[in-house]
Amino acid sequence: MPLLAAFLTPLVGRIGSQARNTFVIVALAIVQILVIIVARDVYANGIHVYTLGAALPSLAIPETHMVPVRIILEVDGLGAFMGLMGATVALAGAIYSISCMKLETGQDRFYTLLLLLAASMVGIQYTGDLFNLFVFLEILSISGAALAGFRTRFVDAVEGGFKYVIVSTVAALLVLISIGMFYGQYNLLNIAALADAMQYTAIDKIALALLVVALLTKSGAVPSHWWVPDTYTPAAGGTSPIIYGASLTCLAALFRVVFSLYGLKLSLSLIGWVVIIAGLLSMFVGVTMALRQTDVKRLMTYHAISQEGYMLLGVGVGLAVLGDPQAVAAYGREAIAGGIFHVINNAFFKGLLLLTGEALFFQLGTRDLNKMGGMGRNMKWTCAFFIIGALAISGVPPFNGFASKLMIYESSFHLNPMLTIIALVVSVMTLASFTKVFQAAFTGPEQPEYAQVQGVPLSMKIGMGILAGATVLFSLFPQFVVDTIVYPAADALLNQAGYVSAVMGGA
Amino acid sequence: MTRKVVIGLTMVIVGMMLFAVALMMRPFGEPVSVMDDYIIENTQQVTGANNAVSAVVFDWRGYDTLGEATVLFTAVTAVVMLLRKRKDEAPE
Amino acid sequence: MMSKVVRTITRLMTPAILVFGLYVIMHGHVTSGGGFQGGAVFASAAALLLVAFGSDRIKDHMRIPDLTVISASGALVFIGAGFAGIATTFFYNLFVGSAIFGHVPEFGPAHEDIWTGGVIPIMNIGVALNVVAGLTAVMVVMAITSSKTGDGE
Amino acid sequence: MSTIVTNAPFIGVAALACVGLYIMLAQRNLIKIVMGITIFESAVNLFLVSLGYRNEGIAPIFTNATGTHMVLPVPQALTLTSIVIGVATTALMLTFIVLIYRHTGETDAKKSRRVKG
Repeated sequence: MPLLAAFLTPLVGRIGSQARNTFVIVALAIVQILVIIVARDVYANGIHVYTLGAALPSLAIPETHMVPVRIILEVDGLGAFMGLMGATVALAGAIYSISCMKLETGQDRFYTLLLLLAASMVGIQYTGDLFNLFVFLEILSISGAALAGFRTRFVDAVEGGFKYVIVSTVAALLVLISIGMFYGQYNLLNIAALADAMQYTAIDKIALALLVVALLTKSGAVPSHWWVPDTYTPAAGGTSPIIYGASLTCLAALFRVVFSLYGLKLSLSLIGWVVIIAGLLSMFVGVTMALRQTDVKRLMTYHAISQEGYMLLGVGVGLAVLGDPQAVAAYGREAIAGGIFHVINNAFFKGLLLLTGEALFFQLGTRDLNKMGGMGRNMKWTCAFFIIGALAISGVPPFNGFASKLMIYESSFHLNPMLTIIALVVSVMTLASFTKVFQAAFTGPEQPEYAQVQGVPLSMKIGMGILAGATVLFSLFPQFVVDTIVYPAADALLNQAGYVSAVMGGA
Repeated sequence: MTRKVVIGLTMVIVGMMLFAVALMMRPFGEPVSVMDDYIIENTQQVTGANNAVSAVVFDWRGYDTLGEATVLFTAVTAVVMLLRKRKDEAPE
Repeated sequence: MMSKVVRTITRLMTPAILVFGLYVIMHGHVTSGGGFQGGAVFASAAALLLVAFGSDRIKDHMRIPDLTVISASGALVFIGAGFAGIATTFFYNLFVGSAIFGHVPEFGPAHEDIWTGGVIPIMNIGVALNVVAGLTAVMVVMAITSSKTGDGE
Repeated sequence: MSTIVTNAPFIGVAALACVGLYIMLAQRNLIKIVMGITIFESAVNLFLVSLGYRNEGIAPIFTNATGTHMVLPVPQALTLTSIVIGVATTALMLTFIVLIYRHTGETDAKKSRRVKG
């Protein structure tokens, strides 16, 4: 089953070059359905292993040998979960793009790249092989950069794309060097087999440092956040939430490396604190920069950085106490679950906000808040979607942002109360800045030059509606969602032994 | 000035890491080769190819090559897309 | 447009390059080489033509949409070869021991035999199509762009 | 001392990587930044290939040559993959530079706003 989704996606992307819009949507919908099937399967039956090219799918290791030779796809709770996230965001973004991109040239290539980006997001999550992960990382960065620079008539779009491709190439090369280090020592490329063979030598430590730096850079946490606003802000049409989803995918790849590859064999509290500090800095810098912005989308991207901080905080707390089973049971598991839950929540409501920002730009031709006003009357739907997203991101109680943030607050409080206080302050600041956007854009006196502005076209509404619907759904049943999909993902991270033995056959 | 300091620091840190790895890595020319020995011994029977590199590229690790072809395809699409003629440009 | 010497030598060299590229592609599973390398050799012929004759003449013969289609279909051949073994697993090498490319050599030193390798030669061809068309498309596009802005050539 | 001699290829790779990294960080010309990345990339590729070398090994291809004491095939395949990927990214980066040049008439990072490598 998992195989089908995983390799069907690149295939669909390939045919997409000659296809029209409907085909793209159908393809993404199929992917979505397959991903859901895979996820259900994984949650019901545990980790899936599929060996490409072997005589039997389940035959991971050749009989006479102790190590996996072929490439293995391995889907566990986290992979299924993130695949779900990526597919949903991609679907919404694609539907949104249909009417948004009508006026642009080069559409069929645009959709091809969009499909490839979606495929790579799923591919990264489903692979069980380090080098394969690198390959998909490259697909992701190339298609992401091209989409970011799609509007070649704007110089900032081109520069954003250029920065993205430089950053991701360097990050990918660092990943490749560390892959080489592993290969040189153990002659293995499979994540599970490597985790099994890991000696935790000095070289492994260096490789870990390189991997953490590279993947944090790529997901845009603070020490290297400078490329994020430049890339997202000018990104075309419905692509900015998808590129954002791609960053989150890199974040998940980081979790996979730290938990599944290194896992219990190293004393993680140091790495945990590094992640926590990166998270705190991201939160704080992101939100303070956001308060100063007047460009709608730029403001939102700074919030994206700040929200990423929450995820890092949650997972970092879990990481810091990983060596201590009692603490894990008491609050570590909840912290990780909170972080992961925040990932998917964020993908939905932040994607929604980015889309509304893009809708404003689409209709008004400007992203400057000072020039807007009174849009609430003409763009009712956009306004409603914006309110949902803004409330959710600020963690106002009935919404899902509150649910996941609460989990992070509670658990980080156990480790160090200061963390919780900073997180709360950031949350309040987030609310403040979105109130500002709301007032500037949707209420207030109507600007005469925008009196003719109509509501957005139908497909953009549908695109936003999917994400808004998902947000509301998650808000209504947080407990159900957490129990069915979030905790399995968190447990999958914690259960390194299970991940290993699924491939190594309990060896 | 700060820029130079940052560059210097990065260089020192990364350089030290790289040279440390180079020195600590197992001796050159004596690789650990569990997986590769298996491939060398079984390539001809399993894949029927005499060129082990080709066999690895297309058979043992075919999925990687699929990704690689996709990367190339993606880049080509991207380049063609980015350098497309724009509507506002005069058609020569 | 380069001088006459360059153009004449290009005319002479191009067929040789193409034949050599074809050899590298077709013998990829027997001797060193393969789809990527052969494809690159093939594309170098296109590069030579581009340099020698200038982008204005070349772009009438190599049109971007065609190249994209070739590139995509090459990739499709590759995936198709992967799917051929779907009954067992994706990328299962179906043709080993069958009529097409099915000879199985003994372990150890072997003579050249082009009918080996199972599905690998087919994949080689697919990849080669992908690479040739892709690289050529990139070069043509870049050449056209730079000659238009007036700083190319 | 003996490690320095035996591991000379790895040290060479590290030096090459440092050169690439320095160019990447210190240069302001966009094309030179891309060159730096390419050098860094070659270093990584060389690293991968050198990992697979076995003393006295022959190319991992079964021809008329005798012997089955071969160098490892997997790193060669990985390097092949990463070279192709490198070509792809380089093409994309150069494309972006062409576009930036078209807009600003500059390939200097400082003059065309703050593009940092």
